[in-house]
Amino acid sequence: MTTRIGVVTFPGSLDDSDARRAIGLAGGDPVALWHRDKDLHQVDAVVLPGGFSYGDYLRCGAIARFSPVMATVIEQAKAGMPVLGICNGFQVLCESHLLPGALTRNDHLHFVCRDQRLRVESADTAWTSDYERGQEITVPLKNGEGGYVADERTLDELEAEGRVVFRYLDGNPNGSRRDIAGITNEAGNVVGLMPHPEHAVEALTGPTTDGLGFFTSAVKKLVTS
Amino acid sequence: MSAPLDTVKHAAETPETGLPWAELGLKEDEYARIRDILGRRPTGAELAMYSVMWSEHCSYKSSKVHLRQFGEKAPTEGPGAEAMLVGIGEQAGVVDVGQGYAVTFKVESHNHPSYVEPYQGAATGIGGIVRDIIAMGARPVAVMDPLRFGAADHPDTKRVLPGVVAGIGGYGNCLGLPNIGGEVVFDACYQGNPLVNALCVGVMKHEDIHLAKAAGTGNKVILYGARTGGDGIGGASILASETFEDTDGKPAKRPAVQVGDPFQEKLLIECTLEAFHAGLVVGIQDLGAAGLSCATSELASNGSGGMRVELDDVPLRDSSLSPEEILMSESQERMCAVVEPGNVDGFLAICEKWEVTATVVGEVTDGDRLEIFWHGEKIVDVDPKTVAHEGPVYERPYARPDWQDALQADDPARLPRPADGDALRAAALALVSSPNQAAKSWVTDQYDRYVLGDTVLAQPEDSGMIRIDAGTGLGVAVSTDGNGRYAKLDPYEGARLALAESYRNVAATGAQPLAVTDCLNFGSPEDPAAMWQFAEATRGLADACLELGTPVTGGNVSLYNQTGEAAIHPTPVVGVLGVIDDVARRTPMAFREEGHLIYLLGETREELGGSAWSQVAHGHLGGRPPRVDLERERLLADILVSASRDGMVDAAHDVSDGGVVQALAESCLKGGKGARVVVPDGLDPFVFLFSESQGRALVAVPRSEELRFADMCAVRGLPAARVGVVDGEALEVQGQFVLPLAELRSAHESTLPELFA
Amino acid sequence: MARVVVDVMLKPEILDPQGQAVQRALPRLGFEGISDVRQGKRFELEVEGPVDGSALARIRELAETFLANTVIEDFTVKVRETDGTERAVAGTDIPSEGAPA
Amino acid sequence: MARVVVDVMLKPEILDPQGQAVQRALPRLGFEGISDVRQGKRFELEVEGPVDGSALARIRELAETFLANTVIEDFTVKVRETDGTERAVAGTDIPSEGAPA
Ligand SMILES: Nc1ncnc2c1ncn2[C@@H]1O[C@H](COP(=O)(O)OP(=O)(O)O)[C@@H](O)[C@H]1O
Ligand SMILES: [Mg+2]
Repeated sequence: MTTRIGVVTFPGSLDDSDARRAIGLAGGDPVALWHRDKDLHQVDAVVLPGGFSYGDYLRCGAIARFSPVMATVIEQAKAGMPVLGICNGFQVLCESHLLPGALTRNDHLHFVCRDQRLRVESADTAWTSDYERGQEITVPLKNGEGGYVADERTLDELEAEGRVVFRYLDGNPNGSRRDIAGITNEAGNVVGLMPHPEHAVEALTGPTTDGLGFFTSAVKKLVTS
Repeated sequence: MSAPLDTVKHAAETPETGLPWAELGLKEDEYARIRDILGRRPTGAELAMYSVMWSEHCSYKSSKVHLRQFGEKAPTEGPGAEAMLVGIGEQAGVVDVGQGYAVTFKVESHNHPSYVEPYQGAATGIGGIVRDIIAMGARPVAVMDPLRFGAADHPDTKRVLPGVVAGIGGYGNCLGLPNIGGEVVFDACYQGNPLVNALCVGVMKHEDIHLAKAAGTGNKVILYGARTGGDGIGGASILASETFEDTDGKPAKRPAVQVGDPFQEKLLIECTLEAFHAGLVVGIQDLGAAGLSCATSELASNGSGGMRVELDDVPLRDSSLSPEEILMSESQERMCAVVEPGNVDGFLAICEKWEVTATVVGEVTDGDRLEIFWHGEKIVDVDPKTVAHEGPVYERPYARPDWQDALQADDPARLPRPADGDALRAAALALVSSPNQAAKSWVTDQYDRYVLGDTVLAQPEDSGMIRIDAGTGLGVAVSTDGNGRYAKLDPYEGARLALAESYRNVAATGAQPLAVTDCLNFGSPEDPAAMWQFAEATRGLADACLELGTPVTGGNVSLYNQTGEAAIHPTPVVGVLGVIDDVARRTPMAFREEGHLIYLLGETREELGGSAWSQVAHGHLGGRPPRVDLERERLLADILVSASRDGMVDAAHDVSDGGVVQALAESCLKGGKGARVVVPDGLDPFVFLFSESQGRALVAVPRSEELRFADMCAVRGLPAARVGVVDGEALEVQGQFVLPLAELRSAHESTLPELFA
Repeated sequence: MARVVVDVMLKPEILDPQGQAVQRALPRLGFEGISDVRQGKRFELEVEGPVDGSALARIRELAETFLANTVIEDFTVKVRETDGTERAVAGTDIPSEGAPA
Repeated sequence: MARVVVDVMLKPEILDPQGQAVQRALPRLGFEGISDVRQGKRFELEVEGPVDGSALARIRELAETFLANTVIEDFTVKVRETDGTERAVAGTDIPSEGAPA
């Protein structure tokens, strides 16, 4: 049986179809989930995709957090289901308090779209087991509010517990504290990051295919577990 | 409003009541014609409708007689002619790209609003063109933004440019449409009149093409999307028909600027396409300039019957709006659909799913009148054709300006030129770092180019390219180009040059050029000189489209880009759409492999009129623009497309403003590879590097393909000179200068950040 | 050091998508009884020296030319009193139903 | 109908790039004497019914759970008096040096 990975569509989600395509390319079975539907339709994992949920007018992710589907996602994430939040999805995870900290306006105040080099700092999560710790990958980054902030104690804790999963290389693109591009929760099943691995899964349309590892990690883990 | 309602009956009874037709931008004879058409004075609501629909912006009254050439001279044979599915006249033209797919694309201007409120003006420009594309039944898949600003170092440019760029990004990114190209041009002539043009590309299956019409008595008219508010009232007529500059100390007519809501528009896209695919829609129309006036009169006049609208049912954001204001409001993110009665519930359910407000506001009637009611009283009773299609048509007087000869006589041959290698090196650096030739990544990095996952080429490339079928690799390429400096020297040739460059850019990426959209940005049509420029450019573009076999499928005219006497350069912006069977065969512009041979295709003559060099080195504009040879352009394009299909070239880059040295620098920097170049025998090094002769491109050919490629060029009669090799860490012009890539890169890439960051 | 506050709000006739997004979310969050929401910007300026008429005039000019785009936005300049109250300063645009200017 | 205002500002320890951008632009515009600028959000809520203790408590909750992200932001709830003055309501977080809570 193939692994079923759900991708939530909120009004204003933009990279949902790309996330489904990436899951398919990784050998998984992508399942579209709708924000108003509490039912996760027996998926084994969930991706919260990029975009501008509900326009992101108040704060990125602030409104999506209160959608019916998120009630179930939060419950399941706490029970150990792998959840990946990409960009807006990361913001939703922080707003939902599944991950600590918050994402703030880029320090240069501009939306930035570029090919971003990252270092994989942890291969011990549900979404990064196909990478090596220390591996360098390049995937697109595109956001206006991607600066990760948390208080010093939280940052120290994240570092000490190996929960910083990705760090920016070649210059910090948004003022993120300690160059943090992505983090995980204590259990390692919930991962959020600003860059977009789902846009680096085909040589023709992405800068690399380095992003595929996220999805193959989840597919393999779920098959073997 | 305390005055009694101005009903049709009341208007008939009070023929002598004066109406503010002049304030609404109508001329005396236009008002007289309205009275003639109606056989009585118009009601306030009717006057509102006629005034917005008969404005320059909506009626094309000054440009119509010239635009006809695009139809009259439309090519009747060739791939472009065969591909036309829907021509000029609809919201956007539609082109067959094979495999059952059709593509629609169109460019529009949002110039004046972007000067007044750069962020919102530009944002709503994107919003408007995207709605045109959805209204055709197509899914929008990409946007582009040809932009022109005043001098790069002028303080007002610092206000306008960052706002415009943030607005285009803010709206387009939030809609989830990749930005795949555009232009950023600086010239003092655009001070006070920046040009913000926006292009959208949409894709659909042939069977999904929808036209805006309201056929079928009893069908319901549904208004959906944002609620109607007081924004942009009168904007259409006042913005487009007269400048809003202070005149003689009278207070400026400050147009109300609209604020865009891209999230609402994203919902509109999804819900419109879902309704189309469910087969629930008879006709559809976006609400743009002139709002409901435009949508109802166009839908009704394109259909067979009449229409009855209950204005009380329009959902309002501001309950104090008068019926005239509701008819004129330009609130964004609204659409109008005509739906059979049996499908209304289904349509409303889809709107509910996407949380889009939708309301039945009227129905299609038999007969041929558009009747609009307010509080039960009839306030509009018109033949919709007279509103939508039978507006005034002007044969504006035009005359070649008396300065044109002197301008053309001022040949750049008199300008001092770099005399040795060091001076050429300095001139090259000055060129690639000048605002117009510098890297535009400070702008384009603010745009999402990855969203939707089908972007094969985006900036900086000769054209943007989108995959439309992941299975077969079918794709389209689009480029937009225009050169106001060339057009100023010769508007006829300038328009042909814009087409030639855009066509060449599409072919350079390996796509077969098929069709054209254009945005004609000019000064005041009431000035015979500006009108002459317009007439010449339109004639030039129509002639060139016929010669190249690429029909104009639609576009936009923006006049009155003028402050006082000072008009912008005549600026026809041309967008060319091409098709490529398999995007895996695309040709990017980067030099990627050491050892590949660099060929210059085409002929280099001494042509420096209107050139980037003359602007950068001397602030000069004079002489004649480069010669256009469209037969040669077609041959070059054929070779570039064949070379891509047969895998003979690894890189291609068109040579245009800035000449060969600019093209070399861009291909080197994109690939991070140097080049060693030799000046061909018999050519002056300066002319070789800086001339802007047309019909040329640089290609990088793998050694294994050299024979085959050179043979192909020779057999088909295209001059092809081997001018160098991809190699090393510098751009070296042998015997002249060496420019290390690092130095070249910092010159090319630091200019815009230094000006605007 | 004194604090002057400049509030910038979209003019009442201009669409406020941000405020609307908040308002639309309220029922979902179980909040009733709020009939309208408008969202704007708040600038807190620390002024060196006395906040006298000339300082306020300069801040008003700053608000008018830079902090707000008066084509679409209204602004109010306020002085923050020591008790935390903020009092609009005469002569600044007051959005909609505000205090006498 | 009464108006309640919720001001949301980044906590003092969080970098405020927007405020900084404004501050950096001031000298260029010829403005001196402003030592700090912070930019935040202002929400104007039209409340149906009386603005009593329970209404304010609900708005406070709304601010805390929704309008502000208290990981990075502070908020103040204010009632707008008929004279246009805005008075902070006891019990709401007061950014930095504000009135007694
Ligand atoms: N405003 C813009 N938006 C998006 N892309 C742009 C914009 N301006 C320039 N570009 C892109 O930057 C690249 C270089 O621009 P330009 O030199 O004008 O190209 P060309 O001369 O081939 O038309 C092109 O890929 C162009 O599409
Ligand atoms: Mg070019």
